[in-house]
Formats: sequence, structure tokens, C-alpha cells
Amino acid sequence: MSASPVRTTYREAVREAIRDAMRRDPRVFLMGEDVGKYGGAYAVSKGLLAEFGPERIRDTPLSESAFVGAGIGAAIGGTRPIVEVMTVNFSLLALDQIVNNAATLRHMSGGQVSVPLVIRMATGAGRQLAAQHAHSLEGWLAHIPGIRIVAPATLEDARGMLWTALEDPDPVLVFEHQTLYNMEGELAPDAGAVDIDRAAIRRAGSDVSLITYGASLFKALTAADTLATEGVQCEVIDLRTLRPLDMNTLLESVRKTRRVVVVDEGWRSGSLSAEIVTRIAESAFYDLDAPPARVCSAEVPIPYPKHLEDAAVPQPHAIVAAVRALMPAPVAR
Amino acid sequence: MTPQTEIDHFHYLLREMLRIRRFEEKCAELYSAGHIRGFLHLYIGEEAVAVGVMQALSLDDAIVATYREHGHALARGIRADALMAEMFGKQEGCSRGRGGSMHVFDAATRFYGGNAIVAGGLPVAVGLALADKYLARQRVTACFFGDGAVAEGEFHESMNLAALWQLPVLFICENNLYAMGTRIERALAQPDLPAKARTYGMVAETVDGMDVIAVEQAARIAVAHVKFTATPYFLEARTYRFRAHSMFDAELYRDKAEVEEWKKRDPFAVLRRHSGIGDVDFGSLDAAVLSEIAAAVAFAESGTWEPIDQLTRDVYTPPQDGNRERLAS
Amino acid sequence: MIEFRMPTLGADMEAGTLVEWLKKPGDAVARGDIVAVVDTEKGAIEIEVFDAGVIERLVVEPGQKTPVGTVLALIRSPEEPTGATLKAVPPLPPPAAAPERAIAASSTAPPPAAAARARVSPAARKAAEQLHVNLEAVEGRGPGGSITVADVERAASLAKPAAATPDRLSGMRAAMAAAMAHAKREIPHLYVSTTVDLTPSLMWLKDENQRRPVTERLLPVVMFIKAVARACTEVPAVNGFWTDHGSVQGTGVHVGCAIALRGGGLVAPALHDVPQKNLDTVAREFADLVTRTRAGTLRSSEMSDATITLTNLGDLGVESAYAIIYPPQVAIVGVGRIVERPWVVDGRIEPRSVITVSMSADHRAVDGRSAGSFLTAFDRALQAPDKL
Amino acid sequence: MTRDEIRNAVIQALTNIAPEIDPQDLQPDTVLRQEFDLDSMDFLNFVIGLHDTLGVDVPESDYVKLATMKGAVQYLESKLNDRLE
Repeated sequence: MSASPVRTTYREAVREAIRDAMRRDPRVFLMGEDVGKYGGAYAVSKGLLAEFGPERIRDTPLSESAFVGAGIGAAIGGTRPIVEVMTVNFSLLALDQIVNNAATLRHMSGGQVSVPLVIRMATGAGRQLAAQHAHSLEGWLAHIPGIRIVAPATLEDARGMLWTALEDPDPVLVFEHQTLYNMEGELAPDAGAVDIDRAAIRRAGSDVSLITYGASLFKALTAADTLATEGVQCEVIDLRTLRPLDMNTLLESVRKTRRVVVVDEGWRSGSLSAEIVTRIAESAFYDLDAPPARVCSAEVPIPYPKHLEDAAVPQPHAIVAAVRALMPAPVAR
Repeated sequence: MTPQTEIDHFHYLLREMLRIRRFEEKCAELYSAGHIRGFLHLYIGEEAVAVGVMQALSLDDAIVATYREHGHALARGIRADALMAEMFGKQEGCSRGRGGSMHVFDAATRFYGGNAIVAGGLPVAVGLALADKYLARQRVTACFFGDGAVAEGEFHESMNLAALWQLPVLFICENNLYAMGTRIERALAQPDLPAKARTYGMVAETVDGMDVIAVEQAARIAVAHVKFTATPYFLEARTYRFRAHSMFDAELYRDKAEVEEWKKRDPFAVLRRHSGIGDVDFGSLDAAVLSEIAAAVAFAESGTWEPIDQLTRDVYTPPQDGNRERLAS
Repeated sequence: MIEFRMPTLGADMEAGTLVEWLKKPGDAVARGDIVAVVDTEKGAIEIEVFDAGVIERLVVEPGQKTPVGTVLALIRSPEEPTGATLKAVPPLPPPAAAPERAIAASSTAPPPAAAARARVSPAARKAAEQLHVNLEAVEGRGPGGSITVADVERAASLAKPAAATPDRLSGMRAAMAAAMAHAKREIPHLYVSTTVDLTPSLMWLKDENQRRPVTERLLPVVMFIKAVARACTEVPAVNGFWTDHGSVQGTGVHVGCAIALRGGGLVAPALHDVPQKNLDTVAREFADLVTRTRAGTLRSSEMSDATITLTNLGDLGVESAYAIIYPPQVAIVGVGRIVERPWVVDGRIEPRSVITVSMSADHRAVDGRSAGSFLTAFDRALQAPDKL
Repeated sequence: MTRDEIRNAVIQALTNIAPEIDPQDLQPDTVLRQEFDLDSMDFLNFVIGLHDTLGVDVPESDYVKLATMKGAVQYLESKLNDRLE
């Protein structure tokens, strides 16, 4: 088999992850709105119905609470369902099932019931879908004990996180940023399962720690390149897991660089970035050389026009400005 | 059934209903004295439904119930002392004392809980049936809920999904005419529940929920249907709760006369008329049940509080045992 | 007698108002009978009795707002004679309140409010302490003119390379300063001093050292330690502590010996039970004490057991000084440098080696007479070095 | 025993007592007690150190001869030569 990497897209990597899981374990099946005949709202499951049949690629009626709850019941009942909620915006209709059942049953039953369920959701803005289709609510769900939250940004993670999530005996929510599906890149032909416990340093640097996840990762990397031309070396960290947070990796980096900027597409108030900055202030206060900073979405319903949508969500120039504000006055270094 | 086994069966049904009645009465007393806290919803008056349906279910069938689930738990075989300890919040309780009255769980008898969210259990029951169908297992999931749940969106979504995918789930609606304080006519445009169920293309029947023998027969038919056709079934049990919705309820929404009227058809009276069980037998059964309940209270009172350092236990599966439970790779 | 109490009918119900009694004393009641109506926020609720018996007495009158758990009526159980004594059945006490250290509610104390002054980053503040940089003198080039680590390091490199003292020392010196200031303010110091002719003991010492190998050579300070001990046994008032309950006698005589640390700082660990030890033992233990003090391996008991302290300022070239007492001790003896002075001996003036011995005492525990008699005892002890 | 060996022995004895002493600071005429804050216990240990390394027994009366570096080396050199004759 050719060892050279394969040219592919984030979407195809996710599809391959589903196909691989379904081939490896008969208990695994996919359930969600338009995942079968229609091939998936983002065409992730195109072709899977033909390969696996309607029993295992199940189109659901538009009843998020029922089919997410059914996913929970089926997982308790011995199968390994992958429930696709078209976007996080629709997950609000299933929040009761996710929070009151999936996240709670194990603890509340004294450990007698576990829910080995995976729920995949698209998230984030950037496609001019306007406020009701542009939410970034993963931070909400990262607040809930009893579930795990992961955010694959790279092709390797899109391909590798699903299997590990399926093997986890507790519910795992996978957030795929909708602007990433078309992202092209290279993937090893034998790319397989990856861990879902640790953050990853995507770019090493010594001056400031840029902590982010999902689609914002690539905006942070762009910003880091710009800053490098001004002699500022950014360390870009991809969270990969939003709950639990891999604080060891974050703190180690912040203790080295002494400066931190968190980039989070959620709204600032009560966001995931607020939690990360708080934990850094609690554990690395005496290592900070400048106040921690955040770049988040403007606190507005995401507007439809492109120029407004772009202005509302974090952009590379905002990240660069945030970093510059933390650096000492320009002097020959 | 031969006459003797029939008499024995009637004694068994009476005793099961008595266990529920005395257990719930004791809970009311313990709640007033402050031993049981939080919310408490009593099943007094509806005993025939749980006891009747449980006769039709086998051990590997699953049950999903509501916050008024003490009767279902006892009839399903969860021990009275474990249940009472759960009422007290002791760690010897069936859910380690963490769930309390509204969250009774027992993996051994596939009792997947009370649920404090009205209709919250329906989608889960549908999912359990989905797994059975998917894994080709001939089992039934019995889903108990009240007339209040019928107005929830999840009722519609679950009924539709179950009928659409032809799943082996038995929906049992305990229609006690009141959703907390709202009488059914003031909540549902279509209060005829079987008619509503049939619109989903589902077989639907109704039964007198005060007559345990009638409930048992109806349940046996329903369970057989679900098990052998692997399709859903809707059974309405018309019943009545003699007590308030919960302990803190002035019952302004119904008048005393209606309660007295229904009390004439107390499930015990109905069964004794049908079975001829006399006062002597009733008295001895009652005595045995009262001692069982007293022992359960003693067990609960001597129970222990879960240590604070166990607070986060079971939020997630502990790494060692659940550690990435290997899927077939 | 059974107590019928106001029941708790709901998670948030604290009290109810009795509307009316449906039973009167003498009425028989069975389990489940409705005996009264109680008004609550949710409306009037009929309350039932759980015990069979006969109403003995109605305790609460209608119209009163009554907390949950209050006794409303007394019921005589069937087999009890009338007027039987009260058999109170207390309700189960609620579970013990979760101890303050509840794990879940993890709270971190907010950092103390920073006083309004130059904005310094936490990392810079830490670096400044470690590099002994005075922050006032640092020019901040960080964001908004704040002082950063780089600014501190730059300032440190420009300044004279200060000897790097171990961190432990600076902490200790701060603690010492605080104790001294407290002692000076709190303790009413009494000062006395005298001059002691040291010639006889120095001559004895010279002979003694000539006969000894160099490793067992004796130093004058050892004689002073023994002399202090001797004087303490004669004037016990100076040997002990001042506590909230007044002066407390030292159970033994443990002489705190002030030892200078290399690079600054003074510690006065105790040399225990000096009266019971001969000069050689004291000499050996003193040498060991100095070594361990400078190596920082003192035992905590040595740091706290001293009942009186001797500070040998002579070593530092000071003739006499009035030291500050180490609380809670009540006295400190200062011995000056050995100097040659004209001294009248049998009417003739002769050169003599003398020392000035001063004592500061806590006047609450030690009066002038005791202080004076202590110094004379100290002097007398040094006149007979062989008996030390 | 050459003069340098004696000088090293003296430095060794001094640094045992006061590790922070920097040999470069040891000019011939630096007064050891003042420069390095040596109290009577330190000086006794210094003398014991010389006794251990050079086998020389310095009586208390000769302490004053060891006041400076130069003086110490000369004194010790003479003491060692006496022993050789």
C-alpha cells in the first residue's frame, strides 16, 4: 500500500471514520436527520446508506428530543449509536435529554446505568446562515459534568476521534465546525484512532500562548505567522478536548511564555474562554507578565451580511492586536 | 388456572397491592416527620395498574417509569428496604441515596428509573426498544407515564418514532384525570387517548385501572402483541389517585365528592369482591406486609450517609473498569 | 403519650397556620383520620394523624402560625392509662450539615486588593524579590507602562551584583525584625551593666589550652555560658518566661547562644541544661551548635527552648551593648570585647583584661535587685574558672 | 612544602569555614578576621584546619601572626622549616 499521504477533505475524513467504525463493530449505527437518502446536511454520510442499509443509516423525523433520547436508550440497551444532530442550533430541542438523561443517569443511578453514546454536531458561524444557524454553544455543554466534549480541528482528529469516542463508556459530544468540512489536506492512508484526552501544541513559541480550538485554530496560526514577522513567537495550542480541559499542557505553556490569549468563537460572557482564563489565573497567577486576554465573538446574534458576520466573529487581525497589547513597548530586543 | 392456583394468585395480587399501599402510607408519615425530604408523589389508588402490568412482563423486559414510581418498583421486585433507604437518601438505597423518591434505578431488574421530567423517559424507552430490534432480541420495553405527559412534545415525537420504526415498546398511560392540578379536559384538545394513539397507526386499548385482574389480562394481551409482532402498543389504564399530586397540594382543583366516588372503587374492594377474599385472610396478609414495611423503615433509619469524598464518584466511568471498553476491533 | 406535630408538607414549607381542629379531647382517632385543617401558601390542607389513640390535649390554638415540628396535640395511645407521662418521639434530626470543606464548592480566596501603585506583573514582583531589586527604581516598559520580568532583569543586571543570599534567610530576617519590634514596644526593658576582671580566668584558660590538643582548645565564650548558667541557678527570677498568666520559672537552664550567620542574620539556639554539663561538654556542644546553625539544620526545640540568652558581642569588636530580649524570655546578657584597662589591685594600678557585661531584663518579671545580684553572681563565677 | 602549597592550604582552611570566600579577594595583606567576618569560633576552626592539613600546632599566642595572608604563609613556612631541621 502506498505509504505516501492521501489528499482528502475534513468531510471525507469524518465519513471514513464513520465507515471504519461501522465495519469494525456491528453494534455501531448512525441516526440523524437526513443522514440516509439525503446523504447528510453537510454530505458527510453520502454513500453510507447504500453501503450499510437503512437499519444502520437511519433517517429520523425532525424530532431531536426523541431521537437523541432514543440514542441514549439504545446505548443503554447495548448498541453503540452515533447520533447526528444537524447543527448545535437544533440541539437546544434535545438539551433536556442530553443534560437530564445522558449526563446524569450514571451518577444518579449510583453507577448502575452508563450511556456509551456519541453525538456529532456541526457548530459555529461563517456561512452567512444568520443567528439561528450560527451559534457556537459547545461552551455551554462543556459546563455539564457527566459528558465529554471534543472539537476535532485537523484532518487527523476528524478521522481519529470518533473511534475513541465510541469506545468511551460515557457520552461524548463531537463538535465539527461547519466551515471545516471543505478544508483540504493530507492524511496518512492508515490514519486511525487518536486520543481525546490531551491538547496539542500546533506551533511552538516562547512569547505568548494562543489557546484555541476548532476553526479558530487556523485563524490563530495565521495570526502567529504575522506576529513572527515582528519577532513575536506565538505558541498555538489546539485544545482538542473542551471537557475535560487538559490544563497541564496549557499551564506548562503559559508558565513558559508568561502571556496568554484565548480565542473562542462563543460569546465572552460565561464562555469556555472565561473558564480557561480563570483556571490560569488560579494556577499560574505568579507566572503572568501581562493580564490574560480573550478574543471572542461580539455579544450579538450573528448577523446575516458577510461584512457584519466577519466583524462579529474572531478574526486573525483581532488576535494579532490582542497579542501586541500584551507585549512590551517595541524596543531592540 | 385451577381454582386453587387462581385463589393463590388473587392473594398474591392483593398482597402486592397492599405492599404498595402500606409503603406509600408510611412514606406520607415519614415525610410529615421530616425523614423524607424533597418531593414525594404517592401512588395510593393506582396500585392495580403497576401490579397488573408487572404480571405480564418477564425479567429481561425493561421498564421506564416516572417520579410516581414507588409502586412500579415494588411490583417489579425492588426490595422495600432498598427503596425506603433511597427515600431517606441513605447510600444503602437502590440508587445509592442519590436519586431519592423520583429517581429509583435497578439494573438487575432493568428498571431504568423514575424521571422527574414529565415525558422525559419516553424517548429513552423508544431507544431501548430500538436496541432490542437492532440486536434482534425478543424483549419488551414497558414505558409508564401519566395523562400529563401526553401534552408534551416528546410524547408526539416518541409515539411517531416508535410507530414509524415499528419498535417493541408498550406505552402504558396511567390516566388519573389530572396533570398535577389540571383536569384532562382543560389540558388536551383530544382527551380520548386511545383515539389519539391510533392516529400514529398504533394498536391502542383502554382498561379499568382500578381492577387489577382486568389490568393483568389487558397487559398480557398487549405484551404478547409487542413481543411477537415487535410493534408498539398503547394501553390506557383509567385510574385515580386518592392523594394529592404531591405532599404540598391543597387539591383546590378537585372536589371531595369526586374523590369519595372513586374511593368506592378502591382496587382492594374491587379485587375482594371478585375474589371473595375475606377479612381474616386480608388481616393476615396486611399484618405480614406491615412487618415488611416496618423492617424497611428500620433498615433505612440504620442506613448511612454517603461520605462527602464520594461526591464525584460515578460522574464518569472510572478509568480502570470502563477504560475504553474495547469494541470489537 | 404520643406527640402530634405540625407536619412538613412540602420541600419549602417552614410553618403552617392552624385553621380549625376537627377533633376534641376525648375523641378516639384511628391511623389516617383527618384531625385538623392547616393553612399554607398553597391553600388549606387537611392533616391526618398516623397513630391510633384518644386525643388527650390540644396544645396549639387555631389562628397561630406554627413552625413545622411543633407539638399540636397529645394523643394517649390505647393501652396507656390517662395522664401517662410524655413519650416524646423526636423526629429524625436532619442529616449533619455538610462540613465547610465541601469538595464541590471549591472557592479560591481572592488575592489581597493591590494598593494603588506602579502596575507590576506578578512574575515581575516575584523576580524582583528573588533578585533583590527595588521596584520603585525600575522603569516599566510593559503594557501601559507596567513593570515586567524583563524590566526587573534589566534593572538587576545594571545594579552591583548583590551577594545571592538563600531565600530562607530573607524570610527569617523579616520574622526577626518583626519579633524585635514587638519586644521593644511591649516589654518594659530594665538595663544594668558591670565591668568584670577576666584576667584570672584568661590565665587559667591559657594554661588549660596549652595542655590540650588544638581540637579541644576552649574559647572564652564557653566560660561565659557556664557563668550565666551558674548565675541563673543563684537568681532563678531571670531564668524563665513572661506569659499571659505572668512570669513562669524555666524548668531547666537552657542558655540561648547568639550565633552570627555568614552573610548576616543572628540566631540564638538553646544549649540545654548547661548547669549539669562540664566545660568540655559545653565547649563541644557549642561548637556543634555553631556548625549546625550555619548549616541550617537546627532542631525546632533548639530554636524555642532557651530560658535566657547570651550574646557575645566581643567577637564583633563591640565593648558593650544593651540587647533586646527574645520574647517570651525575660532576660538577655551581653558580653563585650576583652580589653586592657587600668585596674586597682591591692592599692596598685595594674593593666587587667576586663569585659563589660550588660543585662536587659523584663521589668514585669525581674526587678533591679535580681538583675544586680545576677551580674555579681556572673562576676563571682568567672573569678573561679576551675569550678565552672 | 612550597610556598604555593602552603598558600593553598591556608585558602582551603579558610573556605571550609566561609564557603563564600572568593580566592581572588585574598590579597597578601588582607586582614582575614575583618574581611571575612571570622569570629573566635571561626578562627579556632581555621587553626584546627591548618593543624589537620599541615600538621602545625599554632599556640593561641601566635594567633596574631596569622592576621594577614602574607603573615600566615610566612609563619607557617618558618614553622615547617623548623620541624625539618
